This record gives sequence, C-alpha cells and structure tokens, in this order.
Amino acid sequence: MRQTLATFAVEEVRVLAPDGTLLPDPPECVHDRDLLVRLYRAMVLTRTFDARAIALQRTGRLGTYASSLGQEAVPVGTAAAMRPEDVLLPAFREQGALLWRGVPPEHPLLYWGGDERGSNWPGPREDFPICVPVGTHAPHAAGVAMAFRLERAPRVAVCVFGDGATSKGDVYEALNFAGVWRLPMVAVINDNRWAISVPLSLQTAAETLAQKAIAAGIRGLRVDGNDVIAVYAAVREAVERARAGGGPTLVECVTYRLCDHTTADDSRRYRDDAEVSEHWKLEPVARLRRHLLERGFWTREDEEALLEECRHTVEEAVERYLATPPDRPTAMFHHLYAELPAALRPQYEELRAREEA
Amino acid sequence: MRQTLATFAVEEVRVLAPDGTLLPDPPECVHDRDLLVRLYRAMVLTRTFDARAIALQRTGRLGTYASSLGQEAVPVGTAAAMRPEDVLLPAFREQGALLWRGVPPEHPLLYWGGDERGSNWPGPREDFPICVPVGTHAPHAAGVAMAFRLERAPRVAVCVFGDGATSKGDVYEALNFAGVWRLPMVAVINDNRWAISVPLSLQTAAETLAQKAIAAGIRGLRVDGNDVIAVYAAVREAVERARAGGGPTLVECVTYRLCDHTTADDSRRYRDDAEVSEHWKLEPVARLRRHLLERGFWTREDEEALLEECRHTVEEAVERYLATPPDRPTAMFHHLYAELPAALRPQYEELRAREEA
Amino acid sequence: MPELTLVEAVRMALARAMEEDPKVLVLGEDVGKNGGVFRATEGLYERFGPERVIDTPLSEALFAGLGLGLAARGFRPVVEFQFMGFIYPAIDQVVNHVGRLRNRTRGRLSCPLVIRAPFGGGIRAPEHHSESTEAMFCHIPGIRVVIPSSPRRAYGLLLAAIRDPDPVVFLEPKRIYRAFREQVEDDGAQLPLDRAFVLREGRDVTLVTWGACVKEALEAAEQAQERGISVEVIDLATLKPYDAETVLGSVAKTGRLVILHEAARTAGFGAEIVARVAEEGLFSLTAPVVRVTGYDTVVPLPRLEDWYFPDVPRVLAAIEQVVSWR
Amino acid sequence: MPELTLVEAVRMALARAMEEDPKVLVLGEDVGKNGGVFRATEGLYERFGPERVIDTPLSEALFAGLGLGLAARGFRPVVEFQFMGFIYPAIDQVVNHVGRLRNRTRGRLSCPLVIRAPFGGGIRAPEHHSESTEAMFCHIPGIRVVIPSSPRRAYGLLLAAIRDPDPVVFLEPKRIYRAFREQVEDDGAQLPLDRAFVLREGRDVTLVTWGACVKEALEAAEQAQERGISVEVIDLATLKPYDAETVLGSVAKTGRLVILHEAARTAGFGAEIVARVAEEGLFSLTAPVVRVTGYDTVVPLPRLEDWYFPDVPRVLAAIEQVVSWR
Ligand SMILES: Cc1ncc(C[n+]2csc(CCOP(=O)(O)OP(=O)(O)O)c2C)c(N)n1
Ligand SMILES: Cc1ncc(C[n+]2csc(CCOP(=O)(O)OP(=O)(O)O)c2C)c(N)n1
Ligand SMILES: [Mg+2]
Ligand SMILES: [Mg+2]
Repeated sequence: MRQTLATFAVEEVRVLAPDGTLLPDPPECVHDRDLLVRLYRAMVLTRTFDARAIALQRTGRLGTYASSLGQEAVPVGTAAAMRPEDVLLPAFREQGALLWRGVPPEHPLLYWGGDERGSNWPGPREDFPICVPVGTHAPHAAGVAMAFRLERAPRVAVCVFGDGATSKGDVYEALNFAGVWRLPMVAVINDNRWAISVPLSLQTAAETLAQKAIAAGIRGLRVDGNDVIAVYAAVREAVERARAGGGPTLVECVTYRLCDHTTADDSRRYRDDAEVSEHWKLEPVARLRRHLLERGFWTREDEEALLEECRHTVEEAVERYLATPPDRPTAMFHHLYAELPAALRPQYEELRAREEA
Repeated sequence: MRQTLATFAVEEVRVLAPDGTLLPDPPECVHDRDLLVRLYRAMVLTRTFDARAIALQRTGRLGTYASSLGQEAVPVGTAAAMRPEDVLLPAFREQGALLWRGVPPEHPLLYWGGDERGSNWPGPREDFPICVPVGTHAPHAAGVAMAFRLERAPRVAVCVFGDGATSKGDVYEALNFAGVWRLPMVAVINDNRWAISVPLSLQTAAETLAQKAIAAGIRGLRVDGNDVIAVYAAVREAVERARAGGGPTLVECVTYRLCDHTTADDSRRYRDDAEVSEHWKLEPVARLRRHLLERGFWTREDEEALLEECRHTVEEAVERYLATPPDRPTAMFHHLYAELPAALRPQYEELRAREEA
Repeated sequence: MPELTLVEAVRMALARAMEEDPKVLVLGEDVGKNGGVFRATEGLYERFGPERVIDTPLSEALFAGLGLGLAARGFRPVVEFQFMGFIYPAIDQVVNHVGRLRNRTRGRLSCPLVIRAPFGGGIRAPEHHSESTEAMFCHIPGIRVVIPSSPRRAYGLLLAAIRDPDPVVFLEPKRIYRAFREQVEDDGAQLPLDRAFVLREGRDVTLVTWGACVKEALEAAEQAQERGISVEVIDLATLKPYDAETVLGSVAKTGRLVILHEAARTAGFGAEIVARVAEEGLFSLTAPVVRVTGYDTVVPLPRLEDWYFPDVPRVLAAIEQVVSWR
Repeated sequence: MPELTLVEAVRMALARAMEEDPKVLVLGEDVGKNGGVFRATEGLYERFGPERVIDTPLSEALFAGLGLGLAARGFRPVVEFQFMGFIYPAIDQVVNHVGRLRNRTRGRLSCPLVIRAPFGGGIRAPEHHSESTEAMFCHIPGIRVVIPSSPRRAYGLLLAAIRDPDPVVFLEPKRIYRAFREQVEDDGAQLPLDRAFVLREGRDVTLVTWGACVKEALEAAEQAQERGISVEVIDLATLKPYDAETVLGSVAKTGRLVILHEAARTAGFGAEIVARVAEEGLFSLTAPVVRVTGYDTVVPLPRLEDWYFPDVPRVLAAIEQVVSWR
C-alpha cells in the first residue's frame, strides 16, 4: 500500500518584470514612493561603493574585496525589511545591508583593508561582523534568535549567505534547529548561481534552494533576487511573521554575480561572457530605475544628483579610511580576553618593546 | 506575483497491517514464501543475539551494547534487499544486517567486548565496520558509491543511521552530494523515534524524515519500519534503481526502540512505560509470525525449532567469543600504518618489553 | 559539608551558577530529563525548566555556534558535548569564531561560553569514548582550557569558568567522575583560572599532570616516598593559559621533571611544559625530562586499554629513572 | 630541467601521479576548470577530465569522508581544502576515521588519502587565510603530516604522500608558492616521508623550522655567518612522524637550539621538538632553548600581520641570544 503522507510546494514571488513593469498582484509597498526611492538610492550607493573599493584594491590600497555587482537587491532589500532593533548576521558580500543599517562606509573599507577596527562600528552595535568561513554564521543566527525567544523580545535575527553555503552542514543544522524552536530567524540566500567557479548545478540537485527549508520543516520561498521590491516584500513578510511568533523562513533570492567572485578571482576562466551578458539584462538597478522613471518617481536630474551624492559619500569614507593609521600592534593582545592573562604578559611585553623601538 | 515552482510529496509504503494481515496492493515478494521465512528467521536470530549480548553485558562479559529490540525489521529488511557485492555501511545498531550479510556473530561480540579484531571479519570483507560517531559514515557511503560510479560497477552503497543522525550536517552534506552525482547510494533511517532521551519532536520540525531528501534533490520515501516486508520491498526497489543509474534514495523506516538506548541507559528516566507498551503492539517479529502462521507458511513446531537453532547458533558464537584471548598489546602498533614508521619504534619496543615482561 | 563525587560537584556548580545568574543556560544532548548520560545535569531540568536546560538536536557543529550567538547576546551558555570524541564537529566554531569574537570586533561583542565535555579513558567504554585531545584546544588562541582533578576543584573551577567573560573549554575526567568523594561546600567560591595546584610538596622530582592522572601521580608519589624519593605533584588544572611559574619554581627546587598525561605523546600538552622548562629553567634540570603518556597510537578498545594508559608502575619507573640518572 | 615555483611543482607532482596511477583523483572546491584558487590544479581538468578532477560542493565536512570512502575502495584521492582556515569541519573525519580505518579493521580496510591545504600567513590575505595549525594535526594518531619548503621538496614529498598507503595531511606554505624557483626534474622520484633535511650545516646553533619559515631561517643563518656564528638549518619537512635523530644529532654537535615557526607558540609543534631534546639530548644543551613563533593571539588582519609573524631580525636575535648565553 502506498499513500501520500505530506505534500509541499515551493512558491516564487516576483513584483517587477525584467523590463521594470509591474507584474500582477503587486504587494502594498509598491505604492510607497518614498520606500522605492530609498531602495533605489541604497542600491546605487552600494554599486558606487563596490566600484570604488575595487579601484582601491587595484591600486594596492585595499585587500581582497568581494563586490556585490548585480546582487545589490539582496542585501538592500533584506536590510530594508528589518527593523533597527533586529540583528543582522552578514556573510562577506552584504555591504549594501551594512550601509543601509547605518554602518559608516569606512568601516567595511577598514575591514577589507586589514584592520580589525573595521568590525567595531559605532552602530548598529549589536549586528554581527562580516563572516568569512562560509555558512558558519548560521548557527550564530540561531543563537541570537534563541536569545530573543528566551527574552520574549520582539526581535528577529536575519542571516544572509550564498548559494554555496546551502551545501554546508552547519547551515542545515541551524535551519533544522530554528524549526524545532520556531525561532524568530530569517535566512536569506544570495543565490547568485556561482560559488567561485562552482555552478549551482554542481552544488546541489535540488531544483530550488528554497526547498532546503522542507528538510528543516520550516517555511521556504523563492523570490526574484534582481527585484529589490520582491526581496523587500518577501523578507519583510518573513521578518514580521517571525517577530509575531510564526517561526523561521528561508528566502532564496535568485540573482547573478555579474562581477568576479572577489578581486582575487578571474571569472573568465570558468564561465562564458555570453552568460554574463545575458544576465546584465536582468540586473536590479536598471530595472528599478526604469520602473521609477516610468512611474514618474524619478528623473534624469535625480539620477545625476544621486550619482554625485554617492560618489561624495564614498569619497569621504575613502578619505577617512586612508587617513586612519594602523592600530597599535599590541591591540592584538588587548582584545583577546577581557583582561590579559598574566601568562601572556611576557609575549605582550616583547611586542610592546618592538612596537616602541 | 506568486507562482508555484515545484511540488513534492512524501509517500508511505506499507504491506502488513499491525495484525499481520495484508494491506491492499502488496508487492510481488509477498508470494515468495522462502523469502518471508528467511526474513522471519533473521529477525528472530537478531532478537536472540541481542538478548544474549545484553545478558553478557549484565554479567560483566561484554561492554556497552546497543540492542535493536523492536527494530529488527530495519537491518534485516535492508540487508536482505542488498546483493552480496553491494557494500553496507552500518551505524551501531545493525547487528541484524551484519548477521544477514554473513558476519560471524562472534565478531560483533568481539567488537563490543572491546577487541578491534571484531571488525576484521572474514566476510563480507568490503563492508564497513560499525560506526559510532553518529552520522559520520554517510560521507563514507557517498565515497564508496562514487567509487562504484567511477568504476562503472553495478554495485550500491547502503548506509544505515538513526533518526537523530538526520540532524547531523554531515548526513545532509552526503545526501546532497549523492544528489549532484546521482550516486548509487541508499540511505536507510532507523527512525526509532528516540535519540537516547531526545524524542523526534525535539530533533526536527519536519513532519517526516523522508522529506529531508527534498533538500538534497533526491528521492525519499517512508515505510512502516515494523514491517520487514515493506522495508525489504522499499529498499530493494531503491537499491535496484540506484544500481540501474537512477540515483540515490533516502528511506525512512518508522519503528520504535522497545529497549533502552544501550545497556548504559535507563529509558524509564525519560519516557513512559505506557508509550512503550503501546508500541509492543506494533513490533515486527510477532507481526510477521502472525502473518506466516495465517498463511500456513509457519507452524508452532517451526517456531520451536527456530528458537532452539538460534539459541544454539548464538551460544556457539558466545563460546568462540569468550574463548578468544585478548590480542597482543603491540597489535595497536601493527595496524596503525602499513609499515611501522621508524620514529614509532622506540614506543613499540617499550610496549613489547612490557608485553613480554 | 556534603561529601561529593566529581560529577556531583559539577552538578552543584551548575545549579549554583544557574541560581545566581538567570542568564546561565545548559544545552546539549540528553541534558534535560535524562540529566546527561553521566548525570552531570541531573535535576536541573526539573528545577530550572525547559527554557534553561535544553536538549538540542544531535548537531554538534551547531552547539558551539548556537552558544556563541547566545553568549554574544548576554547569555552564559554552558554547552555539554556528550563525549570529547564527539566534540570535533565543533572545532571549526571554536577556532574560527568562539576564540575570536572579542578580538574580531575589538570588544564590541564577546563570547562568555563554556564548553563542557567528559574526556579520557579507563572506563572500558566503546570506541571514541576514551580519547584526550586537550592539546588541540590548548593551541587555539582566545580561549581557556580547564581540567579539574577533584570534586572541590571541579566546583570552584567550573564556577569560575561560567563567570569568566571569555570562552572556556572545560574538560571533565570521566574516569574519576565517581572515583572518590571530597567535602565540597556550596559557598559559591571560585578558584583562579590561571593557577596550578601543588598537591604534594617534594624535594627530588617535580611531577606535572592534570585530570584523572592526578590519581596515579599521587599514588606513585606515595610509593616513591616509601623508597625515599620525595615527589612534588603539580596539578596544572588550567592548561590555557597555564601557570608556568609554579612549574618552573618547582623544577628549580627539584631539578627533575616528569610529565604525566593520558593523551598520545607527540604534540601532547606535556611537550609545551617541557619546552617552557627548557627555555626558562634549563639549568635547573639535573636529569633528562621524562614524559609518561599514552602511545602515539589510536586508543585501543577496552581489552587492551590498560596497556595504553599510563599506570602507577610506569610513573614510578619514570620517577626512579630521573632520580637515578647520572 | 624546468625552473619551477613551489605551486608549479605541486601541480607537476599531481599530474605525474595521475598519469602513473589511474586511481589518483583530485577533489575539492574550484579545482576543476578554475584550476584551484592558487592554480595548483591548473590544466588537470582539461587533461584528465571531470571524473578525475572533481569540483565538490562547498562541504568541507564531506570531503574528507568522501575521500575515505574512495580510498577504502582502492582510489588514491587527493582532496584540496581551499585554505587551512576552512579545514576544521573535516577534523572530525580525520580524528575519528581517517587515522583509524586501518587500525579499526586490523588492516581489512585502509585509507590512502592525501589532504592538501595551503597554509600560513604573510600574503596580506583576508581573515582566516593566514593561520598555521599543523600542531593540531600532529597530535592525531594514524596520519602523517608533511610540509614542503621548496619546489623540489614539494614535488618529491607530494609524490611520496600520494603513493603512501596511509593518510597524509600535506600542508603547502602559500607565502612561498611563488616566492622563488628551483630546477625540478619530472622524474617521478619521491622523497622519504620521515627524514628531515639539513639545508645548511653549522657548528654553533641548530635552527629547526619548516614550511615558509625556512626562508627566514636561511637568511638569518646567512646574516649570522657574517657575524661569525655558524648555524645549522634543519627543515623538518615531515612533522609526523618526525625525524628526531637528525635534530638530536645536530644539537649534540652545536649545543644550542632555536625553533622557528609561524604558528602560535603555546602547544605549537616547536614544543614537541624541544621536549624531545630535553628527553634525549638534554646535556648537549649549553644554552636555554628559544622558540621564535607567532604570538598566542589571533593572527591579526594584514595591517598588523608583520608584527605577528617571525621575521629575520627576530630569528637573528634568538640566534645571538643562545650563542651569547652564559
Ligand atoms: C568554509 C569555507 N570554505 C571555503 C571558503 C572559500 N570560499 C570563499 S567564498 C567561497 C564561495 C562561496 O559561494 P557562495 O556561498 O555561493 O557565496 P558567494 O561568494 O557566491 O556570494 C569559497 C569556496 C570559505 N570562505 N569558507
Ligand atoms: C556525533 C555523535 N554525537 C553523540 C554521540 C553519542 N550518542 C550515541 S548514540 C546517540 C543517539 C543516536 O540517536 P539515533 O541517531 O536516533 O540512533 P539510535 O541510537 O536511536 O539508533 C548519541 C547522542 C555519538 N555517538 N556521536
Ligand atoms: Mg554564490
Ligand atoms: Mg533513534
């Protein structure tokens, strides 16, 4: 005897068509002109920031850097969907989210420039630092969400990671645990179809990444990740549901990495230019601009002013970054423990003597 | 716009009702009297072996031991569904599968009695040893299956683990990889509803464990794990499909741990006797016996003869086990590397001197 | 004052810490109703409820990360790994995050997490239940590693570990969980996290050890005494950071050093102690150092385990060797 | 004979091994079309195809286990971890299975697996890309740990590692991946897996090191020579099992020992070497041993990394310290 015990569906949320026109049944927020403009501005700022960071790297003034070109809708839409008191746990490609959340732009520059102080930003103080080991921050997000649950705090932990990260066991374990505890946690996948040179087809046989949620018994859905309104609307709904006690959601945002993996990568080694060109037609900034122009929410003059403003904002941050001298070497001891254990004092003194010499 | 991208269903396979009667649409194999009798005999042997092992432990002649009481259908049905040339990768509760595969019963006794030679059985030489760290053998199974794929060998790797193991990231990673490579691998879950004291409800929010397959993009199904015919039929189908290049399957066998977790456990600390009593009504040995008796495939005399035979087989094995003196201490060096590195010789000599003293 | 075993002292410290600070949580496999497979958390679930004593899924890679998330948010999680043999999936979190969060954020976030695990052999346990890999943890920056060797020290050190603002790996020698009792007052007094304990003063040989081996060390010292050899026994107790001063001071006095640990010899923590003495106390040494340790092999299953673990005769032989050296 | 960099020598050894044994496979993240992020596997995918050069999903805990399964079935998998900082999810497999399969089954199954990982700092890399935790691996029974320090040694040692019937952790010092060239003949000749290399003979000081630090060791020795100090430089190369004889022999001659490694000092592998000398060569020593190492802190991000890693002046100071000691 064979009987069906349970059925599952993966749904996709889209708002804007690639040409910027509205698809049927748009969410309420499309009427919020102010929001749409803010989303657009944030994506442009992110793109400006990325371009400048790459230029700094190319001229030897920044370390390895991971641009978010073409994927700006994911971090921006995600951060915009959060409340200030929520906690963000980013991977390493979410500068767009950091900036939206109020991290001064010189901080990510400092971090990628090789200075720990880049993670000690003035605000949001409770957000987590950039996480380099892929997927390892998913358990942290579960921990933060569990803290909120235990405190009965109406706050949500939002964690972002890539398509590659969905192959990590710790990500699965964190989602599974979030399910058991119905944690106020939202996990957002920047599904940019590549993990360095590994295409999604070698990452998993699952047709969608949203369906990874089914294994954890939690909600999962897919959104058009080149559509910042869709990302915003879907993550917003997930975050508010989580806040209301409705449990965790996994949101797969399908986008595309138009840039190299990092400045240390040369993506022409492993993927066709044609594929990249195709995806330029879908990218989120032009799409939303078209939409805004169409609806009269935006003008050519606004655009020029914005570009100028973004350049200015970024340039000021770059100047602050470049003007920041390195920390004192002994800082490596100062923040290792709350108080330096006596056993480490001789090493500390040795370094201090070198530092002072 | 919201649209459904993909849908999934979890199906359940059952053959015998709890009272031993046939459910509708039984598989072909129910007509194979010989097979049914062999399955029954193997379950009874397993139960006899378990009881004797526990008695040995209670009298200080065996170490910690994990009985499979009530779950015999899972290892027996699984092993019976394999071909000799397939490779079994057991966890620590699959003595029923080891015995079916031809491992002499004194070998698991030696292993649990604390002797590495217990894993060096005369056959099946290519099967993997018992795996204690939960779930860590799932990647091994993927490796074995990948070897078969690369060699174009029509062989299948079959791996068994518990419901608790499904929370391990490495199990997920292995299933996901098996999906990418469409590996000839079958993963069988002994879903006995408990991981020591942790009930399945604290293990995952997923309604079934079979649906974990969806995250990996592979086939998953659930079977009544107290019904050895259902286990056999489902695993058989999965194994043959894998052999034919149809890719991996995850088979959840729902059963119940009627015994303590191991001899070191006291399950009355954390679960009700009532729950256990309820599940005694579903257990696989009585169920199949009822069915065989009903169909005239089995008699009271057969039963008595079988019990006697099992006792005899186990007793002989116990005698061989107890008569096996410990290995030479220096064995710990002999099998560490193919050849003892010179650097280890002094330690080896020290031990040899102690051994000879 | 109650006479407690080591595991009971652990339990008393956990209860005390949970009582005095509502932010202290206990998490792990089977720590709830079952009270832990060694009963270290027995009664806590009943007393503090399911939101403070939490049975996690079977996901070791998750625990430490979950603990970090909770700790960063001001909780004081005490995460139990059922056996040290199953702690390895969590090493990634310990190396890459737990030991770094404070430093990475220059103090903006921190990680007051305690990782508990029973470790060591000698209880005739199944495969993977007898290893001691403390040395691997002692190499990881930003954490502390603590190993008690008696009920009293277990109580005081665990309290200190839980109250400490930084992460502590707390390894409990299961062989002596119930081996003997000691009077332990539930007075909330903690012990320092960077001080070795001189358990027995002596003139001729310094014997440094930790955990369950303290038992053999004291017995060997006693037997040596009968042969006229005076052995100073040091329980290192806090392995990272460790108290080199006490060891160096003792070696300065005795001139002879024996190290005793269960773990495999090569790159074991004993090497670190010896190295430190060779750097800062070399010319105190009047005899070559001797390490009495497990062999560099896989720990054998129970039938041969006694051949693997250092026993009193091996320790005594080492003591005699350093004393009779010339 | 071609002049190769270290990473090119690694590639040549991989190609050679794959050529001579169809059972040799290369697996890891981005090892296929991309040729590895350091290009160590460049060209192999094109030459040997997608069934022998395999891009795995981003699942480090999986790789080592997958490798074990393949190895147990007669393949010779060479698994690349992209950076040592991401190897930790696999430690569970290494400790609990890779190092044990042969012993556990008393030889019925075995695990001829090679685990490759670039390691060490000094290339201004992002967080987690600069650590050296070789000591943690050296404590694990049943495996070998090998670290080349030149193109020639990389070629010969990697070939030996792949052909060896047991598991080898092969750590490649990325700082010198392209730092210099050496003539390396593609003759298939392997180097022994348990022999240290005396790179420079000397009378006054024994300087033991491995990996990228060999560079600073040789430079410091050169500079010391100018000051009239003769330094013997030993590249340990095979850390587990390691060649204590060569170190002991050298110390017997020089009477002075300096250890140099990038890794954090406490419980680093340097401690093991020192301990061994204190056990078997104590009275050769005429001066306290000195370890020149990374500090016991998290490796700083690039702006401060030069302050962390041992440099030539620090090594030279140590040499002068042991020579001038009295
Ligand atoms: C655990 C781990 N393994 C390997 C790496 C090296 N690495 C950095 S990013 C990356 C690919 C990540 O892919 P994905 O998750 O899709 O994120 P994306 O970079 O595409 O945003 C890899 C392999 C790492 N950082 N962490
Ligand atoms: C990685 C790991 N963690 C913890 C343990 C200790 N342990 C042994 S069995 C077990 C529960 C296993 O539950 P399940 O997977 O359901 O298998 P079952 O014992 O029920 O057959 C635990 C926690 C272990 N062996 N391995
Ligand atoms: Mg990606
Ligand atoms: Mg179970």
